[in-house]
Amino acid sequence: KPAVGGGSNAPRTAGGSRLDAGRRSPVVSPIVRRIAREHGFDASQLDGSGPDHLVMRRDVESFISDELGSATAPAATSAAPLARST
Amino acid sequence: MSEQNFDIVVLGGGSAGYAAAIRAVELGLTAAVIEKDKLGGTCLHRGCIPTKALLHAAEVAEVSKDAAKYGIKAAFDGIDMSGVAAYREGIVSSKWKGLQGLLKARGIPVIEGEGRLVAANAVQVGDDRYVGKNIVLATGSYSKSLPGLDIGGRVITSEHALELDFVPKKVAVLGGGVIGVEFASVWRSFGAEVTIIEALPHLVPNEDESVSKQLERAFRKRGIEYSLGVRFQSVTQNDQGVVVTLENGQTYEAELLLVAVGRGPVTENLGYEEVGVTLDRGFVPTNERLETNVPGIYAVGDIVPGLQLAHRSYQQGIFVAEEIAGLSPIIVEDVNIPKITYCEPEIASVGYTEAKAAEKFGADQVSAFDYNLAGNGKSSILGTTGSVKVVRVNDGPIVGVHIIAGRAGELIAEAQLAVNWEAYPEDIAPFIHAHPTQGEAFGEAVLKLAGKPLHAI
Amino acid sequence: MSEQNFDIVVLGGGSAGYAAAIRAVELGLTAAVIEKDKLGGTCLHRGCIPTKALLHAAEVAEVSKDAAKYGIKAAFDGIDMSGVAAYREGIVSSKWKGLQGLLKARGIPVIEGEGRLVAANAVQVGDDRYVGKNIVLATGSYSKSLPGLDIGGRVITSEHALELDFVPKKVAVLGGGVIGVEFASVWRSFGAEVTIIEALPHLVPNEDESVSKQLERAFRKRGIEYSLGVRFQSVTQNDQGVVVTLENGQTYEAELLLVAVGRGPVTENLGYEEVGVTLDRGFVPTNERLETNVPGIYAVGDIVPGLQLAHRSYQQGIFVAEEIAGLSPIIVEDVNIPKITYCEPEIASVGYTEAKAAEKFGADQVSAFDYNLAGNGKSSILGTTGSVKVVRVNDGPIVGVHIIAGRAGELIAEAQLAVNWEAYPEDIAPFIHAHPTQGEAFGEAVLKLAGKPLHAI
Ligand SMILES: Cc1cc2nc3c(=O)[nH]c(=O)nc-3n(C[C@H](O)[C@H](O)[C@H](O)COP(=O)(O)OP(=O)(O)OC[C@H]3O[C@@H](n4cnc5c(N)ncnc54)[C@H](O)[C@@H]3O)c2cc1C
Ligand SMILES: Cc1cc2nc3c(=O)[nH]c(=O)nc-3n(C[C@H](O)[C@H](O)[C@H](O)COP(=O)(O)OP(=O)(O)OC[C@H]3O[C@@H](n4cnc5c(N)ncnc54)[C@H](O)[C@@H]3O)c2cc1C
Repeated sequence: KPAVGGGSNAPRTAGGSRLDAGRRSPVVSPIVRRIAREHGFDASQLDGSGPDHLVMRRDVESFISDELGSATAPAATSAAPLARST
Repeated sequence: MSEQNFDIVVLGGGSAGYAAAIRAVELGLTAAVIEKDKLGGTCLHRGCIPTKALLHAAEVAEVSKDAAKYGIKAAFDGIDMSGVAAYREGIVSSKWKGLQGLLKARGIPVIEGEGRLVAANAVQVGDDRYVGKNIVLATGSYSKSLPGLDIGGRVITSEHALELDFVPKKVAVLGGGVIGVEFASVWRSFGAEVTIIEALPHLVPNEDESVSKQLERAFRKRGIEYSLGVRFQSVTQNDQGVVVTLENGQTYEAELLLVAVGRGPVTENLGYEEVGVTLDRGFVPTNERLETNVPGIYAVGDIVPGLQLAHRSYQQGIFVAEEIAGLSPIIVEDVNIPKITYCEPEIASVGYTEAKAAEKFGADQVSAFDYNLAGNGKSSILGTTGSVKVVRVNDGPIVGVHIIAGRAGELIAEAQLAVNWEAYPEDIAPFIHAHPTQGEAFGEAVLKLAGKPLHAI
Repeated sequence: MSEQNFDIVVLGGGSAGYAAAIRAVELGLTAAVIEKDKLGGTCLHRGCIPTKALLHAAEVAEVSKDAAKYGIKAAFDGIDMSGVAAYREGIVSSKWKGLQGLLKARGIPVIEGEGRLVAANAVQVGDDRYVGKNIVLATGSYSKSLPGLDIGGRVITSEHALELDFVPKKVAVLGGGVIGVEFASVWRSFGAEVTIIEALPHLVPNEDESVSKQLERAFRKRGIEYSLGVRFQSVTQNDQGVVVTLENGQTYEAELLLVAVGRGPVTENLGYEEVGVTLDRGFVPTNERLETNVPGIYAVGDIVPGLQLAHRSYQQGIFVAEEIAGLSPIIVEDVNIPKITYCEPEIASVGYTEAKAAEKFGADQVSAFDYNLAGNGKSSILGTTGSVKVVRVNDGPIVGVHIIAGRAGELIAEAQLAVNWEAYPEDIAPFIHAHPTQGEAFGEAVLKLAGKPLHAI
């Protein structure tokens, strides 16, 4: 069994993390970042359930369903992919 | 007797070691690399690069033999092993030169000599002592054998196999893992009769079973023989060749026996245990941030239990430098690291096999679709067959991708991002792959899993 | 005189049309496809597939010629054009059979015959009327010429060029875009002398300028001649060949002239204007949801202004079916659709060129890094050179990727995801590409843009 790792894709419960404006959790998936952005918050303000607080998709999705009371669709079907004006 | 001080002293200048040093100096740290042989290590000199040169020569041979199928008149006339060697050596030496230049430009001293860990913060090379605020162990691996199976004469390892100046008429390969099937593939293309002996029930036993089975079929068609599920017992050799005996009494005669049963860690007699570093069957266990049980001593690359791959070594080297610099890099689990086997047809995979995904997430929680390349235009044009299997969690992310096909290796990059970024098939579906590419097969499998197949039912 | 009713009537059975029909029936709608020639259209019968077969035959020829470099003894002995034709036709006919089976299995009627739009909700074929709640126009494109340049005799288009049963000794190609450079590349590999005539200052003028320049260098090395920046004036032909004259008086003699100056929309005399569909220089303008000015009439594929690519056609076909079904699919802008040019070396790109990105985001807001494949092990092994350029917005996403190299086509799939998902280089950086692959070059460029180059300075 490799020394690194901890089953990041497992549907572990994400545990009701709240937004914290002072927090800077790591986010590495642009999809995860976008789902959060489309729901009006910054994913890095969640306390991620991945290794080292990495914000996983499940964290964003459970925040949305628990706190915002809406279901998430896969990111791409929810909106046009870009508003590319910087 | 001199002493020099660095932020990081790296023992071993292979993929893992030099990557750590490069990243360290980028972050403003000082680093030195201690290397007893050649910078670049196994991968550059005895591993990835020279084997892939042989495999490309094998591909050229196959293309030449098959040219008429495509309307090209070409007469294949055998292998010129000195030409193959010149090509292989040319690639290795130019990459080696480039790598040396890279470290030089970065101002990283590469200390020639055999190092020994003499304290939790020091490596000794001859009379000289290199003291580091942190130590990175990166001493790599060597070709293992089995108990009672002596390497020598006609019983060889991959190091020797790489440098053979002739094509054996008949060769036996012990081990149907990556290295075994790659050499089997090369030798077959070069005209040898090849038999692979694998104790487990399948070739490439770490891959998804459907991939193993397809490889077995493809190898059988290519005339590569194999024995599966029966263990090796013994080998004898004389002037004429070797005789390999399996536990069931079956024997195989050949000119040579390649032993490709795995790679062991290079950790013996290097002072590791004396300084207090715990070893586990020779490997160096670490925490998930690659630190050993001795604070300040890290381990990277093939000596760390898990996948033995050059890009994992790079990743771990970079990770450790960033960790020491306080950057808290993210962890990439072994399962999410892509693996390529460069035999013909190639195999590429990332994430969980279908069986492992079912185990992990529950069989009723996962779906898989295996897109047959018979439906893929570009693969037909290339004359290759195979499939792309995508495994998803239902209403969840893609957790595994398993490909077998000529040129499959390049197709795994996209899958690596999908798996590591937790993409759902629905996220990828709107972005139709360029036509005609082999990558479309991944697209078709994904479309199917998203409930909207295009060129599939 | 019969009348049949469907949810969707699709006029034209090319990539765009059949994709719309397939997606429609998946969504529970009824659909029919009207096709006057062969299901599959340009791409399958006269475009993507047969050209890529020729290009692969060309690759086989090159490999055979170069075999000695890799230590393989092979004597190249010319091209057997009837063998090439058999190979090409074999691929096309097997894909055609597969496609017919696919629509049949889906229960989609394919009506043979020339259709004409006769009402906002009806297409007429002979005596039969096909009424649709929605109509999808998908009549595709044809090879254009220039004013005063007549096709015929030794002045040919790609349709004719595909089917040539000989290799011309000397050939002129008018147009240095995708189709022109692909045929130039094939013919050169088959032994012809080739000259490309392009009015714009560069070959493949829609690509990043650095890619165009590298292609020009590579073509020059291959002995492909070209004239850039001077316009075609006239051509004369006789029994011996053609003489092409440019506006500056320069003349070129050749056996044949291939006219590859673009593709025009097939929209004339099909009833479009009579029913009120607005045309713009023959193309069918639509809103961003692909509906024409007539409600209920949609247009997809090459007749819609923009990129003319098979996978854009698939995407638009799927999009329109989903739109009609009320699914509100996401829009993919043309700039984010990958493009591949399959000449040798191949070109693949997605997103903005460096120049366009500078225009759009401000020159000081973008950074680019062009990783030279001289540093990429797998490319050296394959004997190919080139580069991978990645363009990012500073502190922002990757907005363009531009690749030139042998086998570049497969490398764009990953870039397509990165660009469409607005990935930052920092998002990709932790996931080190499998070694040794050509895809590592994209990884290296990304690492550099993330401020942490590995095999680069
Ligand atoms: C035949 C073969 C093919 C392979 N193909 C691939 C492939 O295609 N893709 C892939 O990803 N991986 C491949 N691998 C695996 C890859 O080569 C290894 O994973 C990688 O080289 C591990 O890197 P490392 O830095 O941990 O160790 P190594 O590359 O083994 O480097 C360790 C270095 O440490 C030096 N060293 C050891 N002890 C000392 C000491 N006491 N003092 C000083 N220096 C010391 C050694 O000389 C060596 O240079 C292949 C391996 C083999 C054998
Ligand atoms: C030489 C060449 C190479 C190409 N290579 C590539 C490539 O590698 N990759 C790529 O992505 N693209 C490539 N293309 C472009 C690609 O072929 C087109 O983008 C694609 O075929 C467009 O699809 P479509 O459905 O819009 O039109 P088409 O494929 O042209 O299909 C239109 C169909 O409508 C039918 N039709 C027209 N009028 C009527 C009517 N009145 N009644 C009934 N049927 C009618 C036609 O017979 C035809 O079958 C290439 C094109 C050419 C010419």
